[in-house]
Amino acid sequence: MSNELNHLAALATKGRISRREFVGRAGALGMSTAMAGSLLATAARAADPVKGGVLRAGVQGGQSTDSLDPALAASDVPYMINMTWGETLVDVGLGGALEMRVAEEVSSNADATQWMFKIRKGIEYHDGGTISAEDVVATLKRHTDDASQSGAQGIVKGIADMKAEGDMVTLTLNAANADLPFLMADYHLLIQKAGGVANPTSGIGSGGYMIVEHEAGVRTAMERFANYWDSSRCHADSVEVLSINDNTARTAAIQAGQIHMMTRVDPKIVELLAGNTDVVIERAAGPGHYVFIMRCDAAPFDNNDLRMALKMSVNRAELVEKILGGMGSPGNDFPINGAYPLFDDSIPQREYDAAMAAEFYKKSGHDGSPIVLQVAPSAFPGAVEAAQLFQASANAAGIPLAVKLEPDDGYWSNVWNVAPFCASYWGGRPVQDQMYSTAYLSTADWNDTAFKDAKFDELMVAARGELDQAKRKGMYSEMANILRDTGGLICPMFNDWVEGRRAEVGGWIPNPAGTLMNGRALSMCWLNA
Amino acid sequence: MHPIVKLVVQRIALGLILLWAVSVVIFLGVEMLPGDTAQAILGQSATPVALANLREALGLNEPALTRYFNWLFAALQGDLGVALTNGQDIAKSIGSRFGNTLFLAGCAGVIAVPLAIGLGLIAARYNGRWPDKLISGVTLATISLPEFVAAYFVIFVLTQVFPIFQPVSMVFPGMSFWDKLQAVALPVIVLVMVVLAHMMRMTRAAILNVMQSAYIETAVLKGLTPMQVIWRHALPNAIAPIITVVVINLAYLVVGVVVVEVVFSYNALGQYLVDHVAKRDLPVVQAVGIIFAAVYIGLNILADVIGIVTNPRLRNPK
Amino acid sequence: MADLLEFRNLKIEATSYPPGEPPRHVVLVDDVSVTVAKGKVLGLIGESGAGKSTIGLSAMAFGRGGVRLTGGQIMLNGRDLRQVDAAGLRAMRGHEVTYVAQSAAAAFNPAWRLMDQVIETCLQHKLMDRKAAETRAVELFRRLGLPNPETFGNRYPHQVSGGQLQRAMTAMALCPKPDLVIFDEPTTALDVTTQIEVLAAIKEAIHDTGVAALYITHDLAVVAQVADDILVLRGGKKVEYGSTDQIIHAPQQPYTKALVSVRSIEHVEKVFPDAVLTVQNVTARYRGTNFDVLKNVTVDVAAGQTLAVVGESGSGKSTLARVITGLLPAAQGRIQFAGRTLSADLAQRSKDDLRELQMIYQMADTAMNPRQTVGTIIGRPLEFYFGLKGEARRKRVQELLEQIEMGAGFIDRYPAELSGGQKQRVCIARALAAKPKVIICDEVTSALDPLVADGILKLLLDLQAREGVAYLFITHDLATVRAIADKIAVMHRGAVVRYGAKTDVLSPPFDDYTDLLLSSVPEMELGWLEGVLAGRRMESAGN
Amino acid sequence: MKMPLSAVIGLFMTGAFLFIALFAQWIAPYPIDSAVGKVWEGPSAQFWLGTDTIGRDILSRLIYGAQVTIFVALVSSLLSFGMGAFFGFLAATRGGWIDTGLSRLVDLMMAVPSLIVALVVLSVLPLNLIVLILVMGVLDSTRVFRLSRAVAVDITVMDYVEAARLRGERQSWIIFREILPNALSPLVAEFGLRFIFAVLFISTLSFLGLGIQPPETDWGGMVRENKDGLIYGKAAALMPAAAIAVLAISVNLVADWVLSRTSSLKGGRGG
Repeated sequence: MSNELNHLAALATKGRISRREFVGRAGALGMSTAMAGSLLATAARAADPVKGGVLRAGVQGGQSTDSLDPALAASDVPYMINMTWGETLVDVGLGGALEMRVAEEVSSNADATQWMFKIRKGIEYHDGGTISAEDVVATLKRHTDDASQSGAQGIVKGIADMKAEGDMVTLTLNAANADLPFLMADYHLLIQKAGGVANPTSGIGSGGYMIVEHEAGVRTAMERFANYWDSSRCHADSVEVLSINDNTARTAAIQAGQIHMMTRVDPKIVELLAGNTDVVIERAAGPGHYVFIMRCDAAPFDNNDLRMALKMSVNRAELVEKILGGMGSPGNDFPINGAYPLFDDSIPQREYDAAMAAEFYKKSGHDGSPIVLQVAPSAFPGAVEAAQLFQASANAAGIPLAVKLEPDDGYWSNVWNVAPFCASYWGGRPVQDQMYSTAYLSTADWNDTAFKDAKFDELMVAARGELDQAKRKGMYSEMANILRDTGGLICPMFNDWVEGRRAEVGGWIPNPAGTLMNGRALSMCWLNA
Repeated sequence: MHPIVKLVVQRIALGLILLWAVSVVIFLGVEMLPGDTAQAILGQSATPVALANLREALGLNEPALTRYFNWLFAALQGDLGVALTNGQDIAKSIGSRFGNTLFLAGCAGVIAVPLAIGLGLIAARYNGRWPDKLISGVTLATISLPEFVAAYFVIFVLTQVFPIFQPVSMVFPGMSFWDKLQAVALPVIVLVMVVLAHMMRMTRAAILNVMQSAYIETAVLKGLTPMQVIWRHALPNAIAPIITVVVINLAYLVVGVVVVEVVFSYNALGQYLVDHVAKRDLPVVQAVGIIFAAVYIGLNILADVIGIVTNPRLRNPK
Repeated sequence: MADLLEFRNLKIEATSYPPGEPPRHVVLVDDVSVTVAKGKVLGLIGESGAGKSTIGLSAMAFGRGGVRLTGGQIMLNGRDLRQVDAAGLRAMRGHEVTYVAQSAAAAFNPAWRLMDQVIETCLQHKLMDRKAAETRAVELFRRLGLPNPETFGNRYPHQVSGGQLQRAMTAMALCPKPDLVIFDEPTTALDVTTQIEVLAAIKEAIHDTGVAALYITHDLAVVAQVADDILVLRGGKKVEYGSTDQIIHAPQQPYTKALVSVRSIEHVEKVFPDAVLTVQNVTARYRGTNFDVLKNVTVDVAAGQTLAVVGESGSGKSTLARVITGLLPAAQGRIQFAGRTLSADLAQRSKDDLRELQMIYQMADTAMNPRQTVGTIIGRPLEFYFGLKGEARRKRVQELLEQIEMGAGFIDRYPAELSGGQKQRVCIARALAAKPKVIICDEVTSALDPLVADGILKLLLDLQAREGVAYLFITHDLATVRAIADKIAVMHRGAVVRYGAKTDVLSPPFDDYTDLLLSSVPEMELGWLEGVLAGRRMESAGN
Repeated sequence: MKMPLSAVIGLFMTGAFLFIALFAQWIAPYPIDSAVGKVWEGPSAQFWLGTDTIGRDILSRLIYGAQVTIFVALVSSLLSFGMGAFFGFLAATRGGWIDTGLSRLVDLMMAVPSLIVALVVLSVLPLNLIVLILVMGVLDSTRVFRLSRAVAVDITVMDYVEAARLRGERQSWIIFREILPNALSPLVAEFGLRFIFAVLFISTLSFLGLGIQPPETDWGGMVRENKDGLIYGKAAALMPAAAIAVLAISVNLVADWVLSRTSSLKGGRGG
């Protein structure tokens, strides 16, 4: 049995089978979900950690305008920095299991409307003092605040009441939410002293490393925090996050040994790197997906026939092959794949169909003027090429798709969520509910497709409180179909995390939940001599 | 007043006026950029109330003229304000970044200027012969490569094929001078390639131009060697045009190297400006714009002043 | 006594690259043989293109541009310079042979003090140490009559006058105690009154130091004062060689005879009462200055008459032309033209005002757009003033070309394809095309060789007789004035110091300046220089 | 007229590039945006220069890229020359406050780095060829202004210009008939250089994502598309880079030749 499990774990860590599949099959072998998760974790931990050294991560997406306020983190660099100096209540570990961090215990009432978190004792902040339940409540409150710009605002909004009693935090919800603990793993919700209200950008938390030097968009140097509570982590003496936006330079840097791990290896060069024994490519099939988003409230995308025409005219197989170098899977125009629990894999895969696209296009009565897709290279790796391939296949179906190149700089502020049709990227969320409520609920902050469907909203709220998993799965399936057939999302592919590490980096466990081991790579890896 | 002092004072005064005009132009330009600063900061989902509050807090509701003068007076006292995006003190951020910019430009300049002038002199000395053609050919090739191509090329050769240098060049306060020099080696090589040709060609042209003069013939007829002729008689009279082109290139090294900064992740002023342009962070754009303009104007004044001081007619009036 | 320098069958060639044509091979000097003995002065004389400068420089084995020594031998101190290597030539240049250029202002490096340049050869060839060299330079400055010889060397070239620079250049050439000095038109660029002083200084220095010299000039009268022997050159070939006395008094060859008796024009002055152009009490200054370059100038000229304005550089004679044309509006005074008052500013004048007042420039080269054909250059005023187009215009251009004694075949040529004299003729035709009442001629002959200049003057007089046009003739050359003027205005420092009919002006009693001017014009006789200088010394002693 | 070998090569190559640009549609073996092969194939009989990052034929894209690159560079250089030369000549011939005003304005424009201006302007204005050409043309015209003013100042003091002025000729005649023909040689040489800088500038803008919009491509954009392969020895990015360099060198050779002819016209001291 253990052999089979180990094999399964190896497959899962390499992304060959989904985590859901692994947990499912492990369950069939009689393992609990949590046990399966921890097994998965140990499977990758082959050797004993080596202490010392400087571990450097080269991360794409830093700007000199970046802030250390966890509420404002929106790209990989601040994400990576924050995850290293701060900690959340819980983490989503391998196998989708909840891993206890600041909280040491989570429980709920019967209908999942009230959740209790027991705060671990004696977790120290870098500048002294320990985490209290009040700090946790203050942190959550800061992100709920109406004036807050927190990316987690939507998550925390559903909480009607927060209470701190002793070492217990009790959250009372407006409506039932079976997934609430997963939401607490959101990377914005780092626990800060007094919620970080006074000085949100201090960069002081309870994580394993504390910031020594920080230059926004350039480099953040951190030192091991001597009083860190979790002795199983933080092996390197110090770690650095380097913001290296240029793909080529980043790749060159890891090959030259200037950095030990990097985000976003261009799939096209994976094959080229194969011969290099110094660099190991780490892949994990995650919930991240590359998308083209149409705003359903903006002409001409307010016409569902036109949306369908565009959806039919994407050659998904070609994109996966050419853009992802095969390192991913085709998408089905809703943001969920096998990486999520309760995914309905019976929904038929949408294929490229020029004839049908043409039919839809004709039906839409579009005037034939160019349909402009705005894209920048930083939308996702290969975005421009993907857009060009999309354009070619759409044009072949008689749809006048045009591609407009935008500068990288300012793309996320000026184009994304503004332009009616643009390329974008979603990193995914641990659970379906969170993904949907972040971007597809009518009232979601980041509803970048301006998708508004009452039935969809209703189903989502119902599913959230539904504890019967089979029923819940049925509801998610229905939602997926609504989005697939009427939404503004064109989701041609799910990408694997394709990341690089030096061969001497030990302790790497691919985690599909987020980039660089869900942000924990610096805390959990070490340097073999 | 000695005429030189008068001329120099005139130049500096003109430069200051120009700088002031630039500040107005930048202010107006930034003012005319579409997009609302408050909106840019708060993003799409901001509520109207929040926008109004922020505008008030940033003083965006004041008339443009008032804001300009507020900014001007603060800037004159060294207060450049804070970045709207992340609240950092602009003067402080710029301080370290500008230091890096100057460091990179300085390293490149220290290598490129003497090299270019030296090669220019040699090319002029062997005008039309093979050393001239070789130098011209090589520099022509370097001028014809876009910067980013040159950058990737040196990354490929000097970090992959021959792993001598590091491809990522960021520098930070804790580094020793030697470490910094090593870090910037690649961008310096690229920048030297980029500016070398222009200076070398202009040096050569300036020398050859002076070589047409009658006093060069006098020098030859005195029995001087060709290099003595160039060094003693041609170069002193070609100083002004050479300095001018050197200054143009030095200014370029300071203000025009965004691409190299991006490729090598070098944390200098150009990238800083580009990031903030994207976010419409006006105080930063304004501050950096002025600094760039000041560098350009200052270097030009320097060139003028050197031109004046080295001109014997102006130095020793009749 | 051994010959210092000997040219044996010298042949010099060059390749020229005329724009738009295949390269042309030219022989600059052909089969010239001549010797210079120690301490003797050989004069080389000829018009431009005669090859005299080329020969002079070949004595240092130096050729400008693409000039090559292709035949014969140049024996200097017993060795053939054509066989000497580059290092040997450098050792010879500036040591055995030195050079004095035509324009010392251009030949001195503006970046260095004079002293450093004067003693550079001594130091370069390690002939003496710096101190000894400076002492010698000061000594030479003194001997050449330079002011404050002790401190003169501390100045920069731009701080001293042209005449002083020419003397400093002579000092520079003499400083390393050479065997031979080449003087290449050393006084040509100077004003007459300066020329005589420099000439005397050079002559004295040659005499005192006993150096041999090659003295190159186009002015026979000048060379007659300094040379022992004269070689007359034309088109790179030897015309005549003999002692100075023989060449001046008994020339054998027709060409030499023509040179000796250049001024063949006899012009009797004519006086017309009615002035077509009157300049009344004109004062002018340049913008931004507070110095009057013209001071209360009053002159006039009648139709068909020539007014010569004579003066040295800086006298304001060219400024007068600029004021009359309106390029430099007068500060005070009036200009009457054909009975009407001309507006001071060019921009305010009517088309007829512009048409009837034409100008011809000294440098025909720069007065014509090199990118226009002769037909366009002459035709433009026809079109502009009279609206002539097409065939009519072409016909009229041909007529004008006939008038200036050039064939109609020139109509499609570019200025670069014309000789100096032809260029100036085209400029005259351009002025004539406008049917002007007055033509201002600004030093129109001074850039030309004497024989060519004569032709131009004759043409101008012919045209005047035919067209009745008045000339305002600006020149520094008194010979030209004698040849062409009806009236003369002598200008000095912005003011007219003597004004009247030609014979009156040129007849005694003279004012001091006119006297100086007239007595400084070299005359073609041996000992003229000494005579004049002796006369002046007596005068100053008498005062 | 003897032409140096370098100039012959330069002229030939420049001509070849122009030819390719003009007839791209007929020359290119494959369409510009069709993925016809595998990713980053090496050169083969089928794809002479290999394929690019998504399997398009590099040769075809280079050929189409030549069209865009040369067109944009040419038009923007023409624009900058039209503007720069006209105002430069105007400043030189008029002098006075027009000269002072224009010169100071140009000083002002040059004091702000052009790449920064381009970045700001292009990130705000709609990105299309016209805007791109206008921005590049206007930014570059300051340099042309300085040169043409300097050249024209030398020419305006010539007697033939004074003669034209004395004749009463109008400003336009003086600028276009007297000054322009004589300023042409240095301007043509400078045009070559500015054209090259325009090619490099547009490449840089495309590199920064502000240049040519897909599916059109220019060589700079192609370098960027393929640059990731560069450090693994994939030549795809080198092809367009080499094209830029070869075009630059060719035009430069021609410009050098024109310039040397000019200087020998006026600088020679003759025998």
